[in-house]
Amino acid sequence: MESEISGADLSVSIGGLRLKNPVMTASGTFGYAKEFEPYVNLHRLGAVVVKGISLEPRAGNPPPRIVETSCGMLNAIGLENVGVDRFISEKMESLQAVTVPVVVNILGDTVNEYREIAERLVDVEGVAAIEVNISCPNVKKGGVAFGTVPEMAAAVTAAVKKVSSVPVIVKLSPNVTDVTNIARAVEDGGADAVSLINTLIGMAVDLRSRRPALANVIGGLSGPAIKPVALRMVYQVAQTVSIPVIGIGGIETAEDVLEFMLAGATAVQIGTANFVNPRASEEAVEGLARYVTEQKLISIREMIGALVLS
Amino acid sequence: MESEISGADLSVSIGGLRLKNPVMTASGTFGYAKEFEPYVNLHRLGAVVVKGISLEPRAGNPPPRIVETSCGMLNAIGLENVGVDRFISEKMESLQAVTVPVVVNILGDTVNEYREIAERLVDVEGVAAIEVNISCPNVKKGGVAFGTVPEMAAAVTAAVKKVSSVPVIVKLSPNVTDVTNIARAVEDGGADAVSLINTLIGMAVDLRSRRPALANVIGGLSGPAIKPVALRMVYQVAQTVSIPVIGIGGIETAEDVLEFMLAGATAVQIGTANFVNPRASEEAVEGLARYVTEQKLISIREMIGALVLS
Amino acid sequence: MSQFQEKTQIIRFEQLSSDIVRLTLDSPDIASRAKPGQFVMVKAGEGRDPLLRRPFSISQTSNERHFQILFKVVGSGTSILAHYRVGEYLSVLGPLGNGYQVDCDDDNCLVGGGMGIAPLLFLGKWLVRVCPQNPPLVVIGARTAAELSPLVKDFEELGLRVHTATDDGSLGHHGFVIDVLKTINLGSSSRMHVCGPYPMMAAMHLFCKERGLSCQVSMETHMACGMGACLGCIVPSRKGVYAHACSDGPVFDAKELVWKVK
Amino acid sequence: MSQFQEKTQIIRFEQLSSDIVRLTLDSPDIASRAKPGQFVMVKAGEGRDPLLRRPFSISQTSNERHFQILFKVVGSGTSILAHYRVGEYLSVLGPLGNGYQVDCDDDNCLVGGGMGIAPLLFLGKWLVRVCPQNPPLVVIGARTAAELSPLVKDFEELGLRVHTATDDGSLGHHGFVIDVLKTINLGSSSRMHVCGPYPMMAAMHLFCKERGLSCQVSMETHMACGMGACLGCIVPSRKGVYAHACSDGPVFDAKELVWKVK
Ligand SMILES: Cc1cc2nc3c(=O)[nH]c(=O)nc-3n(C[C@H](O)[C@H](O)[C@H](O)COP(=O)(O)OP(=O)(O)OC[C@H]3O[C@@H](n4cnc5c(N)ncnc54)[C@H](O)[C@@H]3O)c2cc1C
Ligand SMILES: Cc1cc2nc3c(=O)[nH]c(=O)nc-3n(C[C@H](O)[C@H](O)[C@H](O)COP(=O)(O)OP(=O)(O)OC[C@H]3O[C@@H](n4cnc5c(N)ncnc54)[C@H](O)[C@@H]3O)c2cc1C
Ligand SMILES: Cc1cc2nc3c(=O)[nH]c(=O)nc-3n(C[C@H](O)[C@H](O)[C@H](O)COP(=O)(O)O)c2cc1C
Ligand SMILES: Cc1cc2nc3c(=O)[nH]c(=O)nc-3n(C[C@H](O)[C@H](O)[C@H](O)COP(=O)(O)O)c2cc1C
Ligand code: FES
Ligand code: FES
Repeated sequence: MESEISGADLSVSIGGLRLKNPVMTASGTFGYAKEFEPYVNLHRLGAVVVKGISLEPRAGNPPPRIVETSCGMLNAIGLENVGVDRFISEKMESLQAVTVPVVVNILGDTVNEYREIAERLVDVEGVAAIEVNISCPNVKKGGVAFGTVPEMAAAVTAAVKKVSSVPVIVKLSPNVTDVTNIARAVEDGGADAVSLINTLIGMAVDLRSRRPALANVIGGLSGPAIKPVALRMVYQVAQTVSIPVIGIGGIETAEDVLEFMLAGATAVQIGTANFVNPRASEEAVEGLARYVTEQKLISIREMIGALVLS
Repeated sequence: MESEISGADLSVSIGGLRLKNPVMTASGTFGYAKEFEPYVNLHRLGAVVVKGISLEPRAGNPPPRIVETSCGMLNAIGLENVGVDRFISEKMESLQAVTVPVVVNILGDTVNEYREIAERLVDVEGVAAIEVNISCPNVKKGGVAFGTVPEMAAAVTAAVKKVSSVPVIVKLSPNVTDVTNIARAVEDGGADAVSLINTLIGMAVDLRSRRPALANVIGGLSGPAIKPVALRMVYQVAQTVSIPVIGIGGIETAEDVLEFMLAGATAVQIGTANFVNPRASEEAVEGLARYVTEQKLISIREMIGALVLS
Repeated sequence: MSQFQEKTQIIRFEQLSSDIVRLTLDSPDIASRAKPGQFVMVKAGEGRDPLLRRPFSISQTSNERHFQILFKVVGSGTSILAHYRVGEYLSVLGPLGNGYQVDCDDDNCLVGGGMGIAPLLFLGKWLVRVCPQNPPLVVIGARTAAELSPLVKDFEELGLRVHTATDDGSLGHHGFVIDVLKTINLGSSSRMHVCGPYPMMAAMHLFCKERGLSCQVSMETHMACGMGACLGCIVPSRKGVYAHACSDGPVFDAKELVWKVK
Repeated sequence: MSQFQEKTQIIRFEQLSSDIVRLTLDSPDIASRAKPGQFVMVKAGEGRDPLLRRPFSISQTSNERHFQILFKVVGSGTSILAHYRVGEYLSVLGPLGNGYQVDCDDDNCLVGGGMGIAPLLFLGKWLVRVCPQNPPLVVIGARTAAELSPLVKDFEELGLRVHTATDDGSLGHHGFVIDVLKTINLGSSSRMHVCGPYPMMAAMHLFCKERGLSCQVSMETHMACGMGACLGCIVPSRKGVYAHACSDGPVFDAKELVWKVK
């Protein structure tokens, strides 16, 4: 198997970052990678994105934090994380041992917080790129999410970009009327790439207790259920911006990856599927290699945006 | 069974329209009702909403128009319908024979078109209410959907309301950043009730042909997959407006209906589930009656907005 | 109206080839009312994935209480259906659609390809009973003998002569059914009852048009409801822009449709 | 690290009562490495509904190649699992979590309620083997005799004496396991290994705290991944705000947790 597929050219480039294949893991769904070492040959992945990091440690939301829905799940983890300083001192070492690019996902309450985190990550060995999660509420603007207002999204992007020495990927929220507006704004703000989608805002009710199923009442919907929305937004954004687009949302298999690439994605991230099948990411890489070989493609890059419209 | 549950008070009121129970069928998923006569005792339903009617007949989109997705489906019917005049002359008669309230769903390209359709429906016997689908593109405003801009949504509402003699329900699009803004605007525009959600915009790709799975490329996502998004929006809107809210999205069973009512819905509509189980609406009514009896409720209305927050 | 939503019990399970299965279901309501060319909508599994019912032609009825569906495993729904066992129940909606129009004075000719043969078995049985003086001509094709042989046997048991074609030549003519038809002397009152892949039906339409023969085709489309409610199942038509395969069809006079020739 | 994702074959299926099932799975990797208190994540069905794996305690191992899970049908996942048959395969992830801490010098005491008894069977077997001089005390309860009896038998086969309680009084004490414990003279070096519904574990925590006894509890939470990646499975903890049931637990020293008393 390995030898049969080794010839396939799966490499792609994301804003100057070369990935040996387009399969990344999505933030918050792959821990700090080492959790998956028993199951996955991490070196075979395109890149690993770690859980969102804030300036200060966050405890996250009270339980219950997750609930299953039809072909999906809601989470209200509440961005539990150790904070950027402990991330650097405690988590980076094991991440450095992984010889794939590590993308650090960051989040904040204010533009300054985003910038500050990005500053502390400068020159930290092993950080290949920064992914900016702009789905968080802007506490200075009454809690409106950064990712829902073009100006705010652009401002966060520009602030992070200014201090960063690595490519900056901006992760878009799908909870907007027109995602292309936001994509254009972050491109103008200097983003090297966009990734999308983050979770759709959803809710579940437990009829027996007549309470919300999540302590936080609302949460983020992910998994196969959201794939059609994700594909549509990736398609729209890929036609709008000229920076690379990273597709996210309900991706489980190599077939899913290829569908997102046809719609315009240069790379993808696998999220919820890691919980169901910890080997999903590696199996997707294997499937891509088989596809490139079987279809006699010169490179997987031929698939990017190659959707046939009649 | 019938006798055991006949005592349960399931009635609710939607802007002056009294329904004997909260279970309606969603536009575009129940034909003109007579298609379901072999399976359903139509008289037992709260109301029936018919397929969207435009001023002129529309042929709709080319095939393929539907594709299944995980726990959901995409449709791009393209609003195929016979137009308001033929609707009145050809379809109303059999609808009149159904002794449940008939809600006519209307759509247009311009504010004037909406008004014109509403005018033609004035005094048509058997029309119990009008549901205004504002998810359509406004051709005079570059194709931006009416339902995504508060002012446009309010204008359509006011125009229809002005000429109508029956309650006007405005059906909200979920493809917006803040659905409460739109809900507030249509309430101010005079809506007697809001219904939500219409479908989420989505897309599917057929890897084998490398083409979009729908001829129209994008379509509307419905079914259990979207239920968490629908519940969240119903909950948000019910806390925002004081007119009744009709919940729609992924509802299949009495349990689903009760969850939407807890979140604040006064009534609900069952859509895609009718395709899978044509008896879904009647079975939901039966389930509600059992619930009211078992839980010893005085009325199903006790459930509206009764979500317990800790 | 005579349509039913029923839990039907599986009373026979036949694996006709590696990927072709035939189920016999117990449903007096559906079996006693079904006409050849009609179909049923079947729910595969109890869950929400796959969500929608799947359409299958009624491929035979017997004793006024059993009917069969014959299908090939092509995706998630059919693969779940292929794992059911005798004694289990399937939720079925039907009989749906219009069915083939039959006249005993015509020279009826059944032309089927692949799984399109399914409804023709029912039609063949029906014609043998209703028009015993004028048994139909049968011309059927498939990819290989493995797929075709069990179906040939069924027609032969009805006492019908069967002409065959296979893509690989493993049974009958090596090629298309239409090639076989061209070698047969067809009377001008011949009526073709066709079901198969789109290109085959398009070719049959042209074939019949040239010869002035009557041609009925059964159209496959994506269906969500099967009963005229979703408007998903359209086919381009000469009467109006689109016809609905589930309620106006699935059987159409080929002349009424707009054919896309590749 | 020694965790595995495997397709394991079902080699035995036991219906212990109307809604309780025990599956014996063939997995040398998991069976040979599992410790009492650890769990596995099982995928019910092939489809996407239900989507996530379900956590189940490892309730026994044997021959270094078989292990068992014991579960009650409470929803869609368990109901699908209850329809599997011998010979079929289940995708399993494990062994996961930390397991019970055992010391042969302690007076080990197994306290279980309902399906919480599952991991205690494994622990009992382990203790009988590892600490043959000091067999554990077993106090278990359930709703009715029908649920409890098959499990009592399993402990008795290990040569252990079993104290029982049922909600309806159909077997043993009519009431809670904790009532039974109160009638037993427990030494100060007793170590409680508890698994059961939250209120029972909260009560056991108080019981042990008052008496200065060591108390280990196995916590049930909603889990998406079972391996420390999703951060969904938290329990309020005195060390830091939250602990993660799948990776820090599921077994905790009751003193380390924050208990919510109703
Ligand atoms: C009126 C009618 C009668 C039919 N009779 C038969 C028959 O007798 N025997 C038989 O083997 N097949 C028959 N088919 C085709 C059969 O419905 C599809 O093979 C089946 O739905 C595939 O389901 P799946 O879940 O296994 O495949 P999927 O995984 O869903 O998809 C596989 C393929 O099946 C097609 N398909 C999926 N869903 C539908 C749908 N709702 N309607 C139509 N096509 C769909 C898709 O285009 C896709 O290419 C008939 C179709 C129609 C419309
Ligand atoms: C570490 C651990 C060990 C367990 N061991 C056993 C055991 O040995 N035997 C046994 O019968 N049960 C055990 N459980 C509980 C078991 O996981 C649930 O009963 C099962 O997940 C229910 O699945 P379902 O699809 O049938 O129910 P659902 O229809 O999903 O829901 C029914 C109920 O189960 C709960 N539930 C659903 N999903 C999960 C999940 N992922 N994690 C936890 N709870 C969930 C829900 O709160 C709900 O109230 C254990 C749970 C944990 C966390
Ligand atoms: C449990 C969980 C935690 C997540 N945490 C983060 C996070 O910290 N930062 C972020 O940008 N996205 C986070 N996400 C969103 C995912 O990265 C991804 O965008 C989303 O889940 C959609 O992809 P999927 O359908 O493949 O899961 C999280 C998702 C889940 C399910
Ligand atoms: C095939 C189909 C056709 C629809 N047509 C209409 C329509 O004409 N007008 C409208 O307002 N909504 C239409 N809808 C949206 C539904 O009424 C409903 O809002 C949506 O499907 C969500 O509910 P569900 O998940 O229960 O299906 C249609 C939905 C489907 C699936
Ligand atoms: S399948 Fe729904 S209208 Fe034909
Ligand atoms: S279950 Fe995912 S972290 Fe514990």
